Amino acid sequence: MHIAEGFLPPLHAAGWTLAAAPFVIHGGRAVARERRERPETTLLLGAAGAFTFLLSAIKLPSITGSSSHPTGVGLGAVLFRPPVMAFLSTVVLLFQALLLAHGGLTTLGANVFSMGVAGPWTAYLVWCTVRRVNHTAAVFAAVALADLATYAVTATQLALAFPDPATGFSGAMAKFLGVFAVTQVPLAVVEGLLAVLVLRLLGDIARPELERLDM
Amino acid sequence: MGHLSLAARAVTVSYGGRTVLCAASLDVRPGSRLALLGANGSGKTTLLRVLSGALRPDAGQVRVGPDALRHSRAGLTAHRQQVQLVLQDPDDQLFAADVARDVSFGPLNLRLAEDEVRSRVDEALEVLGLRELAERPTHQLSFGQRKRVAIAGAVAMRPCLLLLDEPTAGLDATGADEMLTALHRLEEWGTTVLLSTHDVDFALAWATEVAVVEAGRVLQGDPGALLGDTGLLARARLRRPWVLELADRLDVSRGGAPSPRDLESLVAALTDFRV
Amino acid sequence: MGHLSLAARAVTVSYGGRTVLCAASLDVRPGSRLALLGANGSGKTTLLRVLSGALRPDAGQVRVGPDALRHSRAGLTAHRQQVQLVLQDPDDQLFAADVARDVSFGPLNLRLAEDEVRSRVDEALEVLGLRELAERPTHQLSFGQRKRVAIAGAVAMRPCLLLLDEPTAGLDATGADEMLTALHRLEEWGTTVLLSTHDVDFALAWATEVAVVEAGRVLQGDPGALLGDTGLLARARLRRPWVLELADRLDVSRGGAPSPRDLESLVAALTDFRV
Amino acid sequence: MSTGFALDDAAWASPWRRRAVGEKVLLAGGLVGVGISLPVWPGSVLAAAAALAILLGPAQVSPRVLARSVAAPLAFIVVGSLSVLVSLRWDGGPGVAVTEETRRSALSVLGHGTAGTLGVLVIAATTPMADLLGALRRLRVPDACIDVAGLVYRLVLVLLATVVQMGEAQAARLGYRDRRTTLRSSAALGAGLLVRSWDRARRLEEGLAGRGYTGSLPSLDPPRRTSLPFVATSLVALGAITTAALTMGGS
Repeated sequence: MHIAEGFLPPLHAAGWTLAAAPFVIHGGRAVARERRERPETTLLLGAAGAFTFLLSAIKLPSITGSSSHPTGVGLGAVLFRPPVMAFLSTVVLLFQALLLAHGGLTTLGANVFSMGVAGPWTAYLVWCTVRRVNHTAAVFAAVALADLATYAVTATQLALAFPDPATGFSGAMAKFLGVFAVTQVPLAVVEGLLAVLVLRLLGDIARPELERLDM
Repeated sequence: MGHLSLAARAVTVSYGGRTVLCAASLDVRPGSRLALLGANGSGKTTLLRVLSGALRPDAGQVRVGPDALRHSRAGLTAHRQQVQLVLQDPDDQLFAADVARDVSFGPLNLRLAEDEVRSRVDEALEVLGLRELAERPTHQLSFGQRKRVAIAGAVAMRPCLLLLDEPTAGLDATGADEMLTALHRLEEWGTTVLLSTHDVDFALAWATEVAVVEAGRVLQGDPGALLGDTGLLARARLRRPWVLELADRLDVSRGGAPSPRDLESLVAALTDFRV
Repeated sequence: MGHLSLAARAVTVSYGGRTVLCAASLDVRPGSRLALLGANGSGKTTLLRVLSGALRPDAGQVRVGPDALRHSRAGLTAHRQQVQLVLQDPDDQLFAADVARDVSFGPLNLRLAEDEVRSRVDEALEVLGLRELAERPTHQLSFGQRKRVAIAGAVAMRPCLLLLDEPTAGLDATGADEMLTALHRLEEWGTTVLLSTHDVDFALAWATEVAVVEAGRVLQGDPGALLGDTGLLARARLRRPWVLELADRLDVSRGGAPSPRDLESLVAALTDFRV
Repeated sequence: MSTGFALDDAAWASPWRRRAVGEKVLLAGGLVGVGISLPVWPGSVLAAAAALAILLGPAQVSPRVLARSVAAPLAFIVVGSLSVLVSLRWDGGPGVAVTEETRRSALSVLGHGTAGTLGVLVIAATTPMADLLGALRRLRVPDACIDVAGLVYRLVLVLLATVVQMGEAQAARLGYRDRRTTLRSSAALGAGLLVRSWDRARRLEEGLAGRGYTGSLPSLDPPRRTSLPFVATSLVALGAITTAALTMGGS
């Protein structure tokens, strides 16, 4: 769920940009450091970014009738870790804004915060906690909760920008959560299932690569 | 396998402002060996995708027997059980860890019973000469073997008609021979094959009928006639098959004899000629 | 460009337990046109990678002029300014969004000044006939154009010797003609070209010398002689060029005349013969 | 099979492609800034109209590409505006209402969103990604980051055809027949895509090593000169919109 260009008031857009900036800079530094230590990672990171971008182009089975696409951030965070995902998500969101007109430039910060920071960190924390109990459950929960976190943060961003005149923030939150629940809640479930299947298949066809990623 | 005739009628397709096919028509007759010829980018693959139902043309229609193909979900599901397209790059079509599992993908989607799936897989591997490779991981196979596995995946759907995009491209002599053997087996087995190629020598030797894609249109006819037509070939950016070129230069077919199709018939014609 | 001779001396390479090259030797003489022939998987690419320095052989050495190639960083840096390898799939070497940017990569790595880089890029695009495509996005080019861009990227390093892996594979007639023109320009320009191919007809027509990779070894010699040797060709899983096959079947070269290399010389020989 | 993205193709083919990135960013950024920060009437409307006129006029973007590009963001903007339009009450049982105030803010967000989206398209449809990344490099964004972004662009385009063909091949074998097979096929597509991405990266690394690759991916940007008339015209137009908005909006 990308907030379109111009949808957020300028002050809010600037605020979210500032909020996302430390994470993106941290991710960018991590990328630069990786490259100094292991030059070959530049290409692997490029591949990871391309994968994340293209994963979001795959059409998922519809449950409610409306078609949806995976966000890719949950699986990306599990595979590539949140700091790198903060950077890669910024690149992917920038490309989506300019190549597909999804999202925007002034709203890039807000979108990075929900999809590149909140989503991946949620996924990673859930993954680290639950994987000790059950691997499959951990993948499902990490990815599904990453999507729900992204959706909740986006609703919060919108509710802060457009509080309801009668009921304020809480009313607005209810509206935005309600309106986008139709697409976002089924998406979380389906993307969670998808991630489980993808990792299972990767175990069959790409074990060495997964081991390199410490999976 | 049945006797399905498939045709494109006045099909027009444009991508990003460029018209790739312009009122192109093609008839695929059951039992024929049809080679679709054209330079890279001429629209061969586009036409195959239209015939397979993967691409809906901007105008014109695809006819299956007496009926027009419907691009509804049900229409395509039915169509795909009769017509299968195999694309050029096998790596875009193989997903599973090993050969047998990959070939079983289609039959499983047909909701067949497990026994039936197994027998379909065995049968397809047999026809393509891949029996010994059934349990091998796909990434360990050679390029030519992977191409045949991709075809086996389509054959396991038991289509009447198989559309192959450049099945011999990138193969060395051994790989090309194995592919040719597989094509002959498919024919014996009752499957009609339409293939695209830019190898005019191969098309002349193999096909009973050729179709040349040129400037968005399709010209269909006898291999010897179309592939001997220097004007058409130049427009289609194809060269003349060397057998025909040589026959022409040596003035072999003066007497109205049928034009040679391969080395053997050329040698025969030249020997006749000298006697 | 200089006159560099390059050689592999008793090179052995194994991957995962399989010996791909076994005491293979090859001499690349400056100014020759050398075609390296072999079936898919025979070790052609491996030999090219050894010659380029990308792969260090398990035994044997690569000789550059009178010296042995050192696989140190400095040794390889020096070697790559003289010998450049272009891989079969252009997408394995093209990383930039447009043609000129991509070709500038090598010269920039040589730490040349910006003006010098620009003139190298222009020169390389000129030689490969890509001038009008300089600002075109890489992904919009045809396969044949991308192949030539990959070669331009190597040419911009101004090597004396260019190793091309399957430069004509996958090209249609037009693409192959453009590649051939580019090869001739490179020769005029003083670059020695060694290319690998499994197209025996093309090798016979183009090369002044051929080398056949078979069972891990390399046999080097005259194109007419090696490509006429049915025993060797069978072992190497190659077929005989059709010109030689036909000349043989028609008993053309009885009189010890040089074997024909292409359609023209075959027609000439046949015409002589009939008179 | 399309070779890329409609907007990106438009940017590569744009008559403004050889303009300096800075001047296009000034114009597009100005239009976005004016379009989202001024009162909707007439600020956003004028900015949107100017962006539309530029896109369809001198920038020669095809109306079809433009219509398709704005469809997705417009859907979000409309749904979002409708949510703003409706006010939610708790007291005395939940209920909804549309007031003058909500109508005004819904129109405002609709106008700002539309103007902003069109403004961004002015840069997106005239400037290839490579030029934008080159400009970011000149702005001292670290090389490592620009290199990765450039690779993402190239690999996306290399792998795009693969994704399309993999999906079609699965569909041909009835892989998208129902929900269950769709989920399985999508997963196979995702896994296959990751393997192909890694494979591409590994092969590219080897391919570039021979060209002197040691970790960084320098390339030479084409020389571009800033056009003063373009900059001046842009500033005058932006100034005119701002003035009009501030004077007319007051009345």
